[in-house]
Amino acid sequence: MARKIMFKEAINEAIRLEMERDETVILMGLDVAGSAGTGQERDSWGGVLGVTKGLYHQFPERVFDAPISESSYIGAAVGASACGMRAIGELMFADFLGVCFDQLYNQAAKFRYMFGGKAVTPVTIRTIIGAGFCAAAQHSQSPYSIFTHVPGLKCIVPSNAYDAKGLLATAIQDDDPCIFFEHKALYTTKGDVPEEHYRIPLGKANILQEGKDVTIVALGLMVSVATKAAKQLEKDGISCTIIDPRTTSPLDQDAIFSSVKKTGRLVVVDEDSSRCGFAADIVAMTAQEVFSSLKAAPQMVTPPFVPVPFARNLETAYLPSAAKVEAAVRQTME
Amino acid sequence: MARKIMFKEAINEAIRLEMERDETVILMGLDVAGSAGTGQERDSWGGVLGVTKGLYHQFPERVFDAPISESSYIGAAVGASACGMRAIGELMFADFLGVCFDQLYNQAAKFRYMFGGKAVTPVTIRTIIGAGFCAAAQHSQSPYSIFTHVPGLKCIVPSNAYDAKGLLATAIQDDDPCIFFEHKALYTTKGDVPEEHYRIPLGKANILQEGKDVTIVALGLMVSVATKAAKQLEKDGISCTIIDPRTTSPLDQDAIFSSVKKTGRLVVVDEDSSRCGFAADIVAMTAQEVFSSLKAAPQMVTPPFVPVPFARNLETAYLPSAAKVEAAVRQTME
Amino acid sequence: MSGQMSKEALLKAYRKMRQIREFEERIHSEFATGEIPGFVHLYAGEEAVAVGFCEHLSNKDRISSTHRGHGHCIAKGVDLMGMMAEIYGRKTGTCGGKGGSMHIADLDVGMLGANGIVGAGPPLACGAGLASKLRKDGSVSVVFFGDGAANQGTNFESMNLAVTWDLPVIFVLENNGYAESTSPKYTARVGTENISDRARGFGMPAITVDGNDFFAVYEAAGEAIERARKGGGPSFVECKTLRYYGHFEGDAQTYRPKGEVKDARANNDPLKRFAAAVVAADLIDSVELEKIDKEVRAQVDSAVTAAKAAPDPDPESLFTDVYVSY
Amino acid sequence: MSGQMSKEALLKAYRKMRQIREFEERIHSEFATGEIPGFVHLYAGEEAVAVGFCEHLSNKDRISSTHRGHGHCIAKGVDLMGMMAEIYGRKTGTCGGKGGSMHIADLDVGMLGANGIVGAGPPLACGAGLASKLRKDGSVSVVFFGDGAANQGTNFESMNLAVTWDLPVIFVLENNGYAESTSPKYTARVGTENISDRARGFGMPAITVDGNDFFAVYEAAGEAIERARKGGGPSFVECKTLRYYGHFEGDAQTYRPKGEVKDARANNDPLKRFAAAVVAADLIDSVELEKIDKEVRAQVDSAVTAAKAAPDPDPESLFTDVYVSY
Ligand SMILES: Cc1ncc(C[n+]2csc(CCOP(=O)(O)OP(=O)(O)O)c2C)c(N)n1
Ligand SMILES: Cc1ncc(C[n+]2csc(CCOP(=O)(O)OP(=O)(O)O)c2C)c(N)n1
Ligand SMILES: [Mg+2]
Ligand SMILES: [Mg+2]
Repeated sequence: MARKIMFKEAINEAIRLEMERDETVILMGLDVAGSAGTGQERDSWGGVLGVTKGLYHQFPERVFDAPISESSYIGAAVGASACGMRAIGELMFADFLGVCFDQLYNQAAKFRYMFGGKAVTPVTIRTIIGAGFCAAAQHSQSPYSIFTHVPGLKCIVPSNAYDAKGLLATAIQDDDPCIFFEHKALYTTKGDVPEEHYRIPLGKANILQEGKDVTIVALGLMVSVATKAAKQLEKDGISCTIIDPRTTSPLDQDAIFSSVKKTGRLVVVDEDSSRCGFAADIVAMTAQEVFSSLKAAPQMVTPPFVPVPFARNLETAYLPSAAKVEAAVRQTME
Repeated sequence: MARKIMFKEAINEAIRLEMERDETVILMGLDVAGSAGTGQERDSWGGVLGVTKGLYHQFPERVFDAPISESSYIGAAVGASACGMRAIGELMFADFLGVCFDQLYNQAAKFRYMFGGKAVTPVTIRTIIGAGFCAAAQHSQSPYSIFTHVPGLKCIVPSNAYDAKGLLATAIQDDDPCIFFEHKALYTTKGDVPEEHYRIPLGKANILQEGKDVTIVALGLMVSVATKAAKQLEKDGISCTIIDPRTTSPLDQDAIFSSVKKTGRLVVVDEDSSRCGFAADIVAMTAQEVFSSLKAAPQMVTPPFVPVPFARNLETAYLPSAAKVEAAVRQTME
Repeated sequence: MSGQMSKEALLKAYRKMRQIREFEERIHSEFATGEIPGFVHLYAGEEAVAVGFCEHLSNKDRISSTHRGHGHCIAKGVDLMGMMAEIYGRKTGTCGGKGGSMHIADLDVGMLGANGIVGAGPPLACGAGLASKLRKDGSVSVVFFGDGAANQGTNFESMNLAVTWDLPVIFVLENNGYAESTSPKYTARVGTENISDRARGFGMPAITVDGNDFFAVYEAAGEAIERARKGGGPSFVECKTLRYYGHFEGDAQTYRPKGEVKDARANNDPLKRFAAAVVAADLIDSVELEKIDKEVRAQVDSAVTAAKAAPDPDPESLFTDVYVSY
Repeated sequence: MSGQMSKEALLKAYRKMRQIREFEERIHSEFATGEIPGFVHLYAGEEAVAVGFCEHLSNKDRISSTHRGHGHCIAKGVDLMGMMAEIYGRKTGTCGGKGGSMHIADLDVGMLGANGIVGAGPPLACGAGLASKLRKDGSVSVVFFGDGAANQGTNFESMNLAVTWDLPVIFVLENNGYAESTSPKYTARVGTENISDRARGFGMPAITVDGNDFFAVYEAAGEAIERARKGGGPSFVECKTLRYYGHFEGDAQTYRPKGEVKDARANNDPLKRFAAAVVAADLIDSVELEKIDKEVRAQVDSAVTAAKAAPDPDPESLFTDVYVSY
């Protein structure tokens, strides 16, 4: 039965259902329980933004608060997963990748290949991304491109509550290391989410709407930005296809290429850094693979090449907006 | 006066000259002295591949062997540089970025912006990249794309001894954080290098040859691969421009765009991972900015999306080769 | 009580502590109005630590700080007006509105920056200490960090590096008993009685003091800093203290025992203890302290008024200050 | 000498040590011919450590290893033929030729992998230990690392995590006095007499033993492993030893005192000391040991022959085994 619940509730539910169904699923991170052991468990934090609230209470033996030492506990999640567990490690903010990246970059991602196919490391890392809260340069980044860059990792960037639940369920049961990026601005957005357990496959894009003029590719929070722009453009008779790839690795290239073959125009909206990022990745592969279908220069709508600023007016100017997407689409129509 | 010296000697010389000219230049890393303090200084290692040999002997007070704890000593290089030094930190292999990335990603790169322009952090990080030595998945990567992705960092990927000396001299005296990537296969290659001190500006491409048919962009070791391919193609009357950007950030876009405007065709040869990498970056910006000049689909010649394999035959197949570049160029001519 | 402190020094220290307290209390109430953006972590309750150390330092000495950095900034002499404007995200802020609460820095006064990354400070402080050592000017660097941060690898590595390289770095642990919501009874659990024991294992002098007793902190700080200035290498000082507010503004603090803060405010407040001590010792008249309180209140008041009235950063500033040149 | 060891156990331990020695000596001479690709780090001289620990372990127990991993692999029961083929980069190698010397793993026998990243093993071992703890099957995990690696933040963090979570993890420091070229007199300099002192500061039992005395290692290992199996949490064992070859094959070893290895081979060799002890105690006849030596030599010989004759990996294997599914 579907109800409207919040994105963060959908994530909580996905974890809970997997933990109920599968004893090997464990959860670890900073404050993922919170106040565990103090006698106030019922009130426990459940992570810095409350996403895992209640899980410690239900599974006290499988939810672990960790000391602030991401390399050790993210590495432990990787190690436990190589030893038969399905560990979910929470990296509080993706901005913190720099203190623990090796355990994903050189360990989890490469075990299977280096060991000749003999390792299985079904670890899932959940992490918060995104700007928009004046959290400044070290708490607002969306570095999924860095992870997408790494063969051996799978990267998931859900854009709504329904997808979040289904994709996280899949990630947890997936036998490869998965990184699951949760945009903080989506946490309180609501969507129809079935109560039951369900899964959404990785590598299958969601086509939100089909249009004939321009293909817009957008991820995570940017999907809503793209949708808003498309609505506006429709008033002027410009019809857009909106593709939410849902996962950057594996990537549903087919969905993108076949759409561009129809529309001949591509705009990618991306919140990650503009250089060597996801937007460039999509534009480059499209240019290489379906060049002859392109009627106009593909456009990238990304933040400028600067750190995320603190002041609200600067941060607003920093982020891709519907207006910028509109302008980019119009440019492809000239 | 120019002599033929090796790439690694050119690097050594650049450091030595800067240390002679500027008392604030210091060097730190694992084994950068080596055997320092044992009474065998004259024989000291000078880094795992001998690049810094002799520097400890000449500057015993400014060359520091560090305990194996990259976050601490790379961070110390950053901190010392924010306090008036020009520290050169050696990250032995770029593959090890995962154990110390935060000090570059969130610290060095962002100080100036976050602090409203008041910080100057002239740190230089030297690091080894590249496959070709059967060093396998954790000692063969070329992750400059990850650093290029980060606003606030400058990235330098020299392709020959002359450039290495001039670019490193510039990097050390540059007031921004610079990451200097040294391909291990280049270390023993020789080139004409003046004895005197000189500098090569960052962000200025080297155009190795100008041709009318295709623009090839290649970095580091890939420059020689591209050159070899171009020679072969010339025999068939296909004439190539070869652009070595030298630095990925800042990037000499003008050189690339104006060449593509002439040739209408682009091939990027890159040793880094194929997803969200440097090749995609160049292709995407070219597709966006000079689309109308493009006569054919731009091509990326990169390794497959897999970790670097160990066995020699697999590693050879993994790497971009002149033959693959040739094929890509021919494809643009079809 | 530190016999060596002159009356002026005592008054200065008290003023600093009061500035921090007033600054934080005021931000707490202003934050509730919704006008202050971002994540804000308040230092109220821990004043004796920052001031106890920084009163030994000059602009040539450096400190590195944490997400809970306002107190360190004020103690080190960062301009309070600029700080408030920064926290409001204004053009007139210390960082031009581009950093915010978690990233206030002022290198001119030796403040290397608050930091949003837990454990990022210790390596930077080692670098600052190395610069001091090479300059041979007797300057030192002091790194503040919390009981949570004390578990971060960067912190252990840096203690080790400071010992190996014999650096003039003082590691100051602000043990307030919480890392966000996780209590020492569980997560922060260390295998030894005090976290300082763990530090001693690295081979440097390490002690634990009452971090709410200004004079205890001041004395321990003086000793450690003096040792470092004289080439005696690093030290570790654990200061046991308490934060009066939540981890960040907006924290419901469900994890805290009821009455913990109320009790501390009543019986273990660093400013009250300082005042009681200096008055009891007849060193300072309570009227003088009240005068400072009033002056500081006016100062913070005008900082808030000015911050609110200040303009937003110029739109173009989004693009500047990424590089010195590019 | 460990009274509890049966003759069979003694012979088995000796055979393992001899296998490691023979394997490494042979690779050393084969490497010189240029046929072995990549970076190779030899374990010869440190055999008593790997074997002293692994003789207490079953396949359910896990170890994590280092760049210098051959000895750990053999001790834990990884197939020697497969290992040799792997080091030669052959299709028949343990990892199909895709990993090489630095990445040999065999999860079926509880070997979590050699590792090219210094300090990467301890967090992984904590994860293995956590899995053991959750399974409640009494299994443990053992992590080997060097004196250089002992400085890495991941190592400190993991010791701390193991204490906090009370994990059945044994930290085994192989202190061979060198991290690449840097000697303990300089870089590896720690602030305490033994590195184990630093570990003790984390609040776990920590001792230092003669790592070339098989029986000393075996006993210390037994105690630590038993404690962990019974829920007594982590321990730390420092084993002082020496490597007989360079950091990697090709290292000119200019940093080493002359005669250091020669002296050790003559007077402090773990195999010789083992043999002398068991023979002197009349537990084993030296003829039996020589028989093992001969058998092992033949075994390693055939491993080399087979490896040389084995085919390269299939070209398609470049693309496989990145993901389970993609
Ligand atoms: C690398 C990293 N991990 C986690 C966080 C999130 N975080 C911010 S403050 C904090 C708790 C810090 O506790 P402590 O060091 O005791 O300082 P306190 O807040 O008590 O002053 C955490 C977990 C972070 N900012 N950086
Ligand atoms: C993160 C990281 N830093 C540096 C290296 C390079 N490196 C490989 S082995 C080694 C020395 C290790 O010394 P130790 O831990 O004592 O082990 P030993 O070689 O003596 O067995 C170094 C610095 C690495 N592989 N990974
Ligand atoms: Mg705390
Ligand atoms: Mg060693």
